[in-house]
Amino acid sequence: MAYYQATKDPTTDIRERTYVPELLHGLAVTIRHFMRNLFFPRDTNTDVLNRTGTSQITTVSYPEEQVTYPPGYRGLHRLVPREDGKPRCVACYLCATICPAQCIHIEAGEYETTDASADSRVIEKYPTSFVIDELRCIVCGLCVEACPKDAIRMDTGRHTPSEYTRSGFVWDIPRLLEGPPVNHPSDPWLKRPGSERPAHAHLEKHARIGEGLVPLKLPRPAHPVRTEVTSGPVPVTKFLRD
Amino acid sequence: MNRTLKILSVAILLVPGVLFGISWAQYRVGGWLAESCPVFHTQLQLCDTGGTSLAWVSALLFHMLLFVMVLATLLTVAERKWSAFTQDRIGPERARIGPAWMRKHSFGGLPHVAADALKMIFKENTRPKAADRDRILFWLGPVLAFAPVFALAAVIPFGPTVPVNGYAISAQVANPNFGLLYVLAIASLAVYGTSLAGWASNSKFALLGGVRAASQMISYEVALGLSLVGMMVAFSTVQLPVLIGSAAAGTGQAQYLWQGSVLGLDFGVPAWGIFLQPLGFLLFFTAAFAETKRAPFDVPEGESEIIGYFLEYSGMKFGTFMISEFIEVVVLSALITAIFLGGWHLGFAGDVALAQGLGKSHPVLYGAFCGAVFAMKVVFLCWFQLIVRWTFPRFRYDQIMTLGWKVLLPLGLFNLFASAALVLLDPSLHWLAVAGLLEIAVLAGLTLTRKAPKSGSGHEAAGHGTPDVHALPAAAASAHH
Amino acid sequence: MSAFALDRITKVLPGALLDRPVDRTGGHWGLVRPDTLPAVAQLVKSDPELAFKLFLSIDAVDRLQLADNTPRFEVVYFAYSVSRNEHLRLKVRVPEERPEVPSLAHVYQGANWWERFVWDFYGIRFLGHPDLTRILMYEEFKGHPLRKDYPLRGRQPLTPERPVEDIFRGPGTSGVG
Amino acid sequence: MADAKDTVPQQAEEGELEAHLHTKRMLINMGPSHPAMHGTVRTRVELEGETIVRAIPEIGFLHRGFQKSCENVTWNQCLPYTDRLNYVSALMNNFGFLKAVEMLCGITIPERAQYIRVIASELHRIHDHLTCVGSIGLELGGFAPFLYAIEGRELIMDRVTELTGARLTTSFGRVGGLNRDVPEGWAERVLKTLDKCHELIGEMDTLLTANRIFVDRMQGVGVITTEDALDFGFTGPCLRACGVPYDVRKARPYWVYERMAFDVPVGKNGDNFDRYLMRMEELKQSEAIVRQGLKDIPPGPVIVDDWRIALPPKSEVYGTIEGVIAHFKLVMEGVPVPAGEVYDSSEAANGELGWYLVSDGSGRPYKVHVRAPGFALLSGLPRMVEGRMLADLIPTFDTINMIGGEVEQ
Amino acid sequence: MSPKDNKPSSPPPPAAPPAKPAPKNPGFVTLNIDGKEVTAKPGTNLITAAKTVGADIPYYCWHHRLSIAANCRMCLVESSTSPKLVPACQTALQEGMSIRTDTERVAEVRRSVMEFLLLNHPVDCAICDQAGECKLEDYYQRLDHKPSRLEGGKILRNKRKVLGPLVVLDQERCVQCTRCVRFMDEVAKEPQLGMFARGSEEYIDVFPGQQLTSNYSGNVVDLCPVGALLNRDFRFRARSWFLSTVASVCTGCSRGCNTYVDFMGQDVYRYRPRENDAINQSWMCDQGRLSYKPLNLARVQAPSLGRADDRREVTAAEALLRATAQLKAMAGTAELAVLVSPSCSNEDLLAGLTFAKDALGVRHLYVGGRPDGAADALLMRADKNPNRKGLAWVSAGLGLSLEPFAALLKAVQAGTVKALYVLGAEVPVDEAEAARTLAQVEFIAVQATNVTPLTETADVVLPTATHVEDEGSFVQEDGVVQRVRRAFPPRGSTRGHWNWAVDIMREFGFPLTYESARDVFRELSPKVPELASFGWDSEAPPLKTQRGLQPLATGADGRPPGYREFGAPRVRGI
Repeated sequence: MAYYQATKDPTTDIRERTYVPELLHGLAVTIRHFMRNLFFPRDTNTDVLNRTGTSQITTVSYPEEQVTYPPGYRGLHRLVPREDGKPRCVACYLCATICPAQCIHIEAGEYETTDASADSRVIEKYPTSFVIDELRCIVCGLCVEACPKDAIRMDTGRHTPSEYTRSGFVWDIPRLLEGPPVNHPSDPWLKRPGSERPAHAHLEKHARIGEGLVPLKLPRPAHPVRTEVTSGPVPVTKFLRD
Repeated sequence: MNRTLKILSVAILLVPGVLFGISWAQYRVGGWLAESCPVFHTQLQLCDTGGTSLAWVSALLFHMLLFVMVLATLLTVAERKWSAFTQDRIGPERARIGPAWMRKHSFGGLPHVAADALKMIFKENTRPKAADRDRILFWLGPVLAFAPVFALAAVIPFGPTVPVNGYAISAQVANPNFGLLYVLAIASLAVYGTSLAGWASNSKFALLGGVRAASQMISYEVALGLSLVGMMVAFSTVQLPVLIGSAAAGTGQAQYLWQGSVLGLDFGVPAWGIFLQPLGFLLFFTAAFAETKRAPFDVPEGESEIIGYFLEYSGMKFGTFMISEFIEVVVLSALITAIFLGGWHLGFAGDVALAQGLGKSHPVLYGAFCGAVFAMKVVFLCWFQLIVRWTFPRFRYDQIMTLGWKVLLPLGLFNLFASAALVLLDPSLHWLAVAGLLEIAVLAGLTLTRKAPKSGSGHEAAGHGTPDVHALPAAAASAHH
Repeated sequence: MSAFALDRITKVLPGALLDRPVDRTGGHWGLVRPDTLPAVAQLVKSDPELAFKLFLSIDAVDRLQLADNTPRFEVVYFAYSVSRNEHLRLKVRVPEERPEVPSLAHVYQGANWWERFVWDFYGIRFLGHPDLTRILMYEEFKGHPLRKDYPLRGRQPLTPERPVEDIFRGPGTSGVG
Repeated sequence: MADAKDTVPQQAEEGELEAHLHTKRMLINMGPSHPAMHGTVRTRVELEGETIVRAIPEIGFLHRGFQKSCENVTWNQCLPYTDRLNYVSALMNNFGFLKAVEMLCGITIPERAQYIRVIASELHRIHDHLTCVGSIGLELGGFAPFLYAIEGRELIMDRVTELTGARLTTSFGRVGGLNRDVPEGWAERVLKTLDKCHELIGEMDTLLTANRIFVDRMQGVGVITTEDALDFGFTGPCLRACGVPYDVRKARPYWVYERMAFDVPVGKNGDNFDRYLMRMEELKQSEAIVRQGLKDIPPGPVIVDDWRIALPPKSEVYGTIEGVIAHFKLVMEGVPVPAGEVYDSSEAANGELGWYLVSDGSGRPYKVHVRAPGFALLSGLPRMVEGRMLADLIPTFDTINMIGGEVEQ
Repeated sequence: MSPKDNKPSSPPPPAAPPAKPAPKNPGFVTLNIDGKEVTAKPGTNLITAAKTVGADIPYYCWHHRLSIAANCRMCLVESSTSPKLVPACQTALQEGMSIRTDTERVAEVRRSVMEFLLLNHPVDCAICDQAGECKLEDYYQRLDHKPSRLEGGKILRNKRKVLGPLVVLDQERCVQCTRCVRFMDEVAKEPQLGMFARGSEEYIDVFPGQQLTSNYSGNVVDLCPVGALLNRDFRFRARSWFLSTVASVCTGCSRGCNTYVDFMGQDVYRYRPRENDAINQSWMCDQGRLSYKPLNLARVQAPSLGRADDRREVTAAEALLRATAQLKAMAGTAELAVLVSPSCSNEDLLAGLTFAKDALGVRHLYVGGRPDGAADALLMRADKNPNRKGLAWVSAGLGLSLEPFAALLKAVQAGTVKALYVLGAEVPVDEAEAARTLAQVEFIAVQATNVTPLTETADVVLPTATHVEDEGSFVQEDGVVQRVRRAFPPRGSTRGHWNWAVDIMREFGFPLTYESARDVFRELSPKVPELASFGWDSEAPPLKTQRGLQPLATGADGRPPGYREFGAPRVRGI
């Protein structure tokens, strides 16, 4: 039987009927909290779950104390630079396509053939304008997932700072471009003559935000479901594809 | 630990010290006033009206304006801070004052008092257009809510009457011989403020609040009065100083019902109201809560239902409502202290000896000590009221009426008759005390024996495969195969 | 999705079911003749063997852009039977010109709001509904927004819109980009 | 004319005098901005004294065109919209929607994903019930239980943040599974959170369940009969409070609910107190489910290995043309859900969350109907409060736990 | 429906060649595709035949208007006539043959072919303009969708080879289908492209020393199934899946090639040829391809009054009042002349000429229009006006005679014309010079789409919508009436020519109720016998014309998806 009768009538009890005893029990709870929180100093660890100590105060005094967001937290966008300082973005518009809030506006441009830097840069397309209206953004993270170039990420661990005007929330390339440069071995500009050819295109590692390394994907048999024989709880480990 | 020590030292040294100081200053100033204006003075007579000399001005200054007002003001912050502690929060701590080194400390949120006051005063004082017709009544609302409550404090003795410079100086603004009747009479005036506010705002929500307030306060007047009659009967007086009595003389609540002595200090069961009239105490406490319109009796406000009778008020007008609520808390705490908790008496540990020794040799010090004891009891009761307010949900309007008329009133009558009978039977109050202690014991017994939690704890109790099908309604049980 | 209920309907009310297809996911549903709908609803609710007492919802589908799009509208009813542990999906198809369906508000009280919802969003009238008014859109709204021919960004400034001074309308208009 | 002018005020005065003799009903507007009206619902209440004669909920203040929006985006892009239906238990909305889409696609998601969905759903059920129970306490004037509930809720939110990357609007899961696996050390933290929640729930229990004032406010208030509840389409705790044992998790078990040992509480009276008790009991049951789930969760993939449905791993997208093509097709066109229709439901915190989806074979939904439990609950509200007192409206409104987002779509 | 008499029980039918059976349907070939019987004319391509029974055979190199190369191997199917798989494009239909396109073997081969084609394909979807309409993407997702097994690098080639003024080549993306080479050889008859090298080093290029300068070079971009050949004009300006499409005709010359108009917001991004066997087959010329630019640029957007420095923008009502006042004064006199352009649509002409005849009382019209230009044998015509035939029909139907533009100039110089009403500001001579001459006229009212010297000298300018902003019809040189569809709402305060004409007529006191071009056509076309029989609604191209992705419907405000708050995207680089 999967259902059970859970209703009850506390007023059948004399303690309940006479109001006071159960009220005193309630008071005991609050007074206990009061005394603990009054007399014992607060643990200022911003990770509330890991606080120790007798005080039970869970407030985090922002802005003096700031919670650090877990890895994979969807924060403010950033454009990932490559080694020459330009954004990795190639203006493919996938982020603008998948954005449910339609907050991304891109305009594409082409490097001139006469541009000296164009010789080694096979990606002749680049964003002349890449604008995110952070007021429209709903922080769903779909753009990060949709990017085929690892060019946009939301791993800044920050929120959009406040502004006085609406147009201040419109982030363009100079504001968005931050963080260390990132290169993947398969990047086209690394594959041209004059640059080293990757020994094995599959060996590159890329961490999806919050996920860790995604291992090499090769034709493989169906995954056998491993069963752990243990009495204790099986730790939730990362996704392992054998 | 640092924090614990700090708080304990504040609680043990600073607060009693300040209270002691206020009391001491009141006696001294009262003595000085009586001395400098002897015209008003008739004769030295203990336990008589204190108003015959100018010393009442001193009581007004120190007890009403300084103690009651300041305590009420502090309670506005204390309410937030203390509720924060019961709810695992920090509470107000952002208002900072003074030089850089002081700004590091929040001082327990105390600067918020100033910040709030400033805010209230300088906030825009709006009046809804609909309230234009009754602008005088609209203005009168907060005044009438504030004044009677504040005036209640006039008859409360904040300490014993002691001889200073040869004049009997009491810690009471006035000691009319109708004593408690004054309290009941004036307290019932406060209802005008709230109902006027509700009506003059010309707002439906405010009107509902005003009407609720009026009926609630009027209903609980009865229980409030009735619950005190037992004490009046027991001590045959309506005057508060008499009710409190004198330790030296062994009168009033200062007397011991059963006396004992340990290490030269006398211990025993004092004739405090709470021992004689626990039921009366509960009734009075409940009714007093209803009078203050605070949770669980905050139906006139009911901020999640109708927001309250002061819905349309802003600025200091709203502030007046707020402060009058806290004054009510203080005054009612003081009344309970005086009537049920033995007033300024410690009730044990050499109370009598102290009165006979120190009271004779340094009457002002003794008076100040008693004043501090009284004030500490008041502060404790204020704290208790605040905790109660933040623990309980509120009643419904009709439940309040039911409670008032169908529970408190019969209980009050029963208490009165029973007490009167016991007093008649034994004027030494022992039987009354026995009955009272029995009541307390029953209550404690009920509280300490907890019912084992019924099946509730889900899975284990529900049990795999031990279905309680029969408990399900027939339709439901048949619906499920 | 209850095939049993459809059988029962066919048996008790012959002619009430126009069609009873099975969808790709294995769900049975019945296409009900509009005028017999209240009778069918009453049957499935009160028949002790069916007891589709739990009324779930109503919605409509504008089939304008589907391959088979006549009649244009399809009102879909969902109910559940606790005793049978089955869902029931009934549909009524109505043409664009006379989008009228008998109301079920007197059979299932819960139908009241859902029918208002369908009226609001599809413009399908429920005959005999006690108070067929808009429920989510405002009274002054023109049109029925979930119809496929209602434009996605059709704006209805029937009340004057408050101008917002510094609203950002894209690069080039406010000095950005 | 002059005469008429003179007589008018006189009549008015008489009328005013007369008015004292007549009583008339007072119409007050609860909401749309009212402390106790969750979301922005407006309830027009006709009062006779303090008794509610008529209560008419008016909704639509939060209408955002959910269906219309969904019809114009790809299936996966609907997820952020589903977040915002019931924003207190967004994950259950995400997963409920995905479950229906997966049923329409005819795919089964990997076992690990099923476990994570169950765990996350139950976490959010705790989250939702804590919010509901806490706010019942709050709106009855008991602030402490509310903040205890919020404290537990906050911890769950932190865990959800670690899992999904967002506190409230999770947008978690994708058609075919999940977009990412649980982070390292998450299980231990969840267990710790549950311990803390357990303690807090116990305290709330002491503060509320045994409190005579609270019981008086809740018992026998907001009663709805079993027949009416079924008729209005009540589901979830509100229906079970009337004694009807219907829980989608038991009636049609999905994911791995079959393997979980848990029971579903059923009430009897259909009043506020039973609804409250259902939630308190379910809190405990959900906790048990989460613990079991964390114990039994198998390793493995979290999303189906089919590039027509799930995005390829990023290394494939960056490095191979096959990956990038699949990626592009999925992003541009969405998951090509086969043409057809499906009604599928899951047990959300407030009841049966039903989805009626119609696909025309393209990457975008043709029709997304959401059967939000709150809609039915709110439509039954007048039946529960009419004839009761104004103050009863508040706890009743709380116990049905209507969420504006899902009601108003 | 069709009787399944000889349903094969197993996929590979018996290999023994049966005796040639008698044709089941004399004059047709009857064969069996995927178990369904197909009856086709002899010579029908198997791919086409299979499509009729819903068997979608993939292909790259085959094109129904080009010779068969059968080199992509994508269309391999199982045939009862051969033990091996046969390319569907090259297999002649035989009576009684049985074709299977849905077996595991076929699927496996298709998958293998896809894998081969993708072996050296660069990871370019992100930058490739073809993404979204690329056959590699379509077929990969449909037929393969398996991870890559390639280890090691890919062959690198020239990524950006500019072939000519309109076409750029990315040799890495090429799948060597040779469609472009065959097109240049067979259709354009200008063999400028060729295949070079052998094996996996094979690549497409122009012949040494040449450029892809053909006037039909744009068609190789359309033909290219992948992103190897790209249009330099369109390159990087928009993603194909953002573009909405509507069926229209090219207004570049009197040939009236059928087109698709790809637009986003209120900007047209490109024309693509639309299949029409009678007129343009599958092609269009580069000149026509680029003739969309005036739809975006130098448009007259608001009504204005006054010449030169006095010019000011006014409301439509004000401009109408002014035009009415001036024209009414001279209506019916010989001093009032009407200049009409053969670029206007039939509806514009119907309404405009009715106005000229009934309200202005003119008996003959002066014909403006664009001057003649280059022509060739394939599609391009010397007459650059799309509707000269329509003008002839309409004017004849209304009983108006046509006079050449030179006559107008002469009359103006003679001073006999005091007021001029212009329906379409194109003139067949040098525009500046014509404008100087016409400036002598006292009052000029112009309905114009674009800013020209004539609009600069006009007293009243009424901004006019283009053919993509309104429904309408054009008559092609051979007398074929063709409908165009409205893509987006008119820009600014522009309205159709017919709309202005109807409005002025209302000002003149004619009680007209036309609300749309459809109304105009329905009410006025009976006067024109050639148009009367045209099914305005029935002959309209379907609204849903986009292949592949259907972008979101454009809202009433005309703003496209992805750009909701950013306003209409600006078209760059034109």
